[in-house]
Amino acid sequence: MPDTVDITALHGWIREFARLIADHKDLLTELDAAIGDADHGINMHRGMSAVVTTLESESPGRPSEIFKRTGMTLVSTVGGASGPLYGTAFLRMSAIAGDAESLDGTDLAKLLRAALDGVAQRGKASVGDKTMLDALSPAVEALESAIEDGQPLAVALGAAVRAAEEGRAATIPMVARKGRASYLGERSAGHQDPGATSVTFLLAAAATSLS
Amino acid sequence: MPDTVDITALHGWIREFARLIADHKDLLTELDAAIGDADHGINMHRGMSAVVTTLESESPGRPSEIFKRTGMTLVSTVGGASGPLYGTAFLRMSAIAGDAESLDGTDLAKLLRAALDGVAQRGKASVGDKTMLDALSPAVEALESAIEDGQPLAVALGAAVRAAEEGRAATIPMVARKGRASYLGERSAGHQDPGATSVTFLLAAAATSLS
Amino acid sequence: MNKLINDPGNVVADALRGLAAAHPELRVDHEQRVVFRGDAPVRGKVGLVSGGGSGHEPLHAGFVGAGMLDAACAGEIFTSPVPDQMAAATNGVDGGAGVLHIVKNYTGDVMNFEMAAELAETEVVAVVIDDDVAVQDSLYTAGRRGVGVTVLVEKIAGAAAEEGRPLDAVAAVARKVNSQGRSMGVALSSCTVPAAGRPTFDLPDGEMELGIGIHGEPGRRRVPTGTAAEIAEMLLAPILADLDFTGGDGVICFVNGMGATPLIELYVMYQEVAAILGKAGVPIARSLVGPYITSLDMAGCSVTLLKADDEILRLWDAPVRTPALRWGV
Amino acid sequence: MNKLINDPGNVVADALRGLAAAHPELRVDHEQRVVFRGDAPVRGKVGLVSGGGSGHEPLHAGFVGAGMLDAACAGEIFTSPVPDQMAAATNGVDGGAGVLHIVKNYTGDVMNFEMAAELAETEVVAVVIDDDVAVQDSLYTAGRRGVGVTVLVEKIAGAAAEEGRPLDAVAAVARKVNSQGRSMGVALSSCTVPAAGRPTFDLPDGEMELGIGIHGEPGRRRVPTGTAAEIAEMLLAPILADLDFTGGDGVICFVNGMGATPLIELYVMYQEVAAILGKAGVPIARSLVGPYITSLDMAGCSVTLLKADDEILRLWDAPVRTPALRWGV
Ligand SMILES: Nc1ncnc2c1ncn2[C@@H]1O[C@H](COP(=O)(O)OP(=O)(O)O)[C@@H](O)[C@H]1O
Ligand SMILES: Nc1ncnc2c1ncn2[C@@H]1O[C@H](COP(=O)(O)OP(=O)(O)O)[C@@H](O)[C@H]1O
Ligand SMILES: [Mg+2]
Ligand SMILES: [Mg+2]
Ligand SMILES: [Mg+2]
Ligand SMILES: [Mg+2]
Repeated sequence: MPDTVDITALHGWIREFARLIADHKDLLTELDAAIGDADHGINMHRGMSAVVTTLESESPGRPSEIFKRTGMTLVSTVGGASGPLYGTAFLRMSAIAGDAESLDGTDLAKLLRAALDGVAQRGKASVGDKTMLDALSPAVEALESAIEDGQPLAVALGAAVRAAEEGRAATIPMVARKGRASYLGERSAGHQDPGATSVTFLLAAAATSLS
Repeated sequence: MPDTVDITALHGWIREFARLIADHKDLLTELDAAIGDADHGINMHRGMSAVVTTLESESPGRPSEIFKRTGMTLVSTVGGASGPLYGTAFLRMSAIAGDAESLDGTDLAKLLRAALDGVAQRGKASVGDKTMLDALSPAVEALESAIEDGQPLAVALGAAVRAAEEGRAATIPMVARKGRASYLGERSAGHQDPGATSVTFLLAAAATSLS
Repeated sequence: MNKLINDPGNVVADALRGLAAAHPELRVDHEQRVVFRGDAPVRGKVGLVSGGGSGHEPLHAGFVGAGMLDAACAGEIFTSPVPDQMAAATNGVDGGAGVLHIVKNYTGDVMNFEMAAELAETEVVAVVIDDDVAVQDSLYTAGRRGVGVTVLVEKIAGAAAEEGRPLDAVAAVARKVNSQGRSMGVALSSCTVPAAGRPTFDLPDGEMELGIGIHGEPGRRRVPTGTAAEIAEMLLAPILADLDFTGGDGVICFVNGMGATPLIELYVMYQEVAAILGKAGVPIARSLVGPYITSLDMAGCSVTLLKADDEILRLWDAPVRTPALRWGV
Repeated sequence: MNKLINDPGNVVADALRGLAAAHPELRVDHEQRVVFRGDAPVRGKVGLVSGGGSGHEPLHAGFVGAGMLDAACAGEIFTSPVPDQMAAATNGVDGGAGVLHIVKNYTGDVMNFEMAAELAETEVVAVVIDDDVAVQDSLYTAGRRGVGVTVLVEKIAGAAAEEGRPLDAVAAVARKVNSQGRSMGVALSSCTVPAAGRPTFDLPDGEMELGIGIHGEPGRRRVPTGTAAEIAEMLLAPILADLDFTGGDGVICFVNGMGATPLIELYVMYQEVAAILGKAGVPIARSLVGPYITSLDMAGCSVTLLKADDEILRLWDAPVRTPALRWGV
């Protein structure tokens, strides 16, 4: 049953996400400098470093626990817009994960759908507003339909990553309507959204670690 | 009697001094920038412009009056160190001039000696402290001895100017002990003193206008 | 980057230690980065909590004290604090009459304060400040930013709370001040975030950024620098176009320095602002001139007008005793 | 030069108009450029007059009011006012008990105040402030410059005058404060005099001018920039070497911003200064942190220590009500 995601794999996912954030900290900050306040990479790196430390010392044994610790740590350490948004995403995944010891593809799709809904609620943004939603939303849809079609998890996650990447690219011409970039009005067009970029790393980390 | 200085000549002296200051405003300010606060040219120009305006509108008819209006206007408009110093110099000349309608060489030497004493008292500086005294003092001495030797005023004033110029040059290697330049200690050496420069213009103006 | 700091990562912690040392009348929780009134919680009084990213000093911690805030949360430079901080502040100032959150309208601040309110153990009402006319306001955007009016709300709502008014009434005063206040700012130089180490934006000599945000967010447009009179006109025109300030009891006129602009220039600006208001028939009832909501080492200023009435003026004049604003006590 | 000004030649006049508009409790003689307490002259009280070149705001006009100065004379930027101004100020604050001149020790200031005293129609005593340890003091030089201690003298002598002490006693307090106070400053950037239009000195990135004067006069030496902790050490070492601050009733510790340095950095500095004083066994009795004696748009700070005793602390704590310092009233 290669499509079962156990707790070790989930630890790997979070660590891999932290690694991608660390590696691309400057990229994220530069993207944010263009249309925001030049801290997205710094914020996410501070948060994910704290998460890695927490998970190492506490080593949670259940999916719901690992997501809860991740979400709470992000809420407590990131601040700004991305702290509550990523925090809410992981806390919603934790709530959905319930007592499960491991997850399958269908579970994973449900979790990410809950994360997406949480981000949308918290941020009151819609697809097209030039936010992380523009990468996360198509990714979740791609994952859901691939799983529904009975695709193996690896294939389904691959499709999700591609959808996220396309969504990320689609943010470039958009005029921001939410977040700090919205102050720029028309001047926000022509720049890739930092949050859409970091959330694409979350999907990429899943594809690497969960299948 | 070419050696009699009348009121018209004295007006000419002040106007010529004002002209030299105006022409060398930037030089004086630059010299002050190096070892002071970059305002000597601005200060003297503000003051001498005001003096010219005052003399034009009031047209004082006696030597004591012209020096008094000049001194008081300088005191009231220049500020900084040079205001009280130049002001005192002219006010002392006014006091010595008494009721005289015109001046001869001996009078002029006495007046400038009084001016020198006034500056020294007011500023509590000595020759060698890198101030206007270093040009004014040798100039007064040269004037006195030339007049005592019976030289014509033109010759005597020429000697005074040359002495002032030498005194001015002598300030270059000096380490300042008075005024703002003294804060620099050893770093004040190698720069010509702004006040010694402006007072040399006062003597040069005399040589042009009084003989 | 010439700054009086140690490790760029420790600026906020170091500054809070300095604040605590210089102001023994305040209590600083260095763990949570919350600055409390020394006597918090005040029994029976509505607690006032604000906070936001650091770098805007004296806002907010400089406004903690009798007649103003009960606590301020300090985030990283230009980054909203986290809900844990706001929850700790909220619980720490809860005197039994509930707590007002004064939140500047930035996505991060709004969301973090929302989560804090969910975590807090007492009744919380939040008032969101959005006075910056440089930003287009609409239902479909993040809305206007909270800038200069924040200072006025903290003072005026603080006085209302000090009078013993209930939570709803204090919140209503805060909302009234926000609805009657407008601001606009200009940058003459960029700020430099210590951790970034270089200016947030390039501003060639001879140009200025009109409508700048307090985090160095770009403004409405870049224009050639002007005289103080011209700049005052550029700042006031959109403010006066947005709200009718005539009639009523005059305005509180607040000319704010961005951090690197000396007071002498602010007085020059104030004079031009006062002249324009005089011509526009807007009487000035009270004034405030100085650097109160700054943007690190940015040069520039902002102008805030608040349409006042009897109640607002009385609360403005009420005693206040904080590090940065102090009168009547 | 990005400044909020109109004609560079009118900066002082414009700023005085702004000050007058923002502070109706003061009376400004725009002709003579003298700022008076609204109720000057105060019958039977010693009058306090200070003044100097402009560009150091809030010094001196920001310290005019009850408990501090009765009048301040504003010179051109960085240029001493003229005797006419000081004489007008002196005559205007003469309440029959004589007038104290508080003079910063610069050749121009000293001479202009001397001439003013000769012109004035009342008894005048002058106290010359010379606290800057960056400058070598000797009988044969112009002596130390007057810097941060000026603010403390104006406050403390102001309180003594407000108490109704006679001229000699007020002068004695001022002299005591001057003799027990020491300062040292550092520049992280040059200032720009508006009329000059370019920085007074070149300071490459990564260097600072240690021992800077408040007019941008060069300091003791140019050194590589350091951390706040290192800078605090460089400023305090010569101060502590010059006077024994241990024993007694602690110090008033004043960390001053030069005009373009934001408050957050001053608090970082204060923290380091407090730490060094703690190690040196010098207790801090009172503190003051902020831009109070500035140098136009220069970045940097100065540290002033005043060895306090009971009398000084009581006078320091006494009520003061001025635009820039206000407490106890
Ligand atoms: N209302 C929102 N809904 C969803 N995502 C948002 C919203 N506002 C901002 N974001 C995301 O947050 C990112 C910025 O995060 P970050 O820079 O860490 O926070 P801040 O803007 O507070 O500095 C943006 O690129 C965007 O993707
Ligand atoms: N004590 C003094 N005695 C005589 N001359 C002095 C004294 N102090 C300064 N000066 C003269 O004044 C000049 C500077 O004048 P100025 O720049 O106008 O005043 P300030 O130094 O106040 O800016 C110096 O170059 C020096 O010649
Ligand atoms: Mg950001
Ligand atoms: Mg000078
Ligand atoms: Mg941010
Ligand atoms: Mg000068």
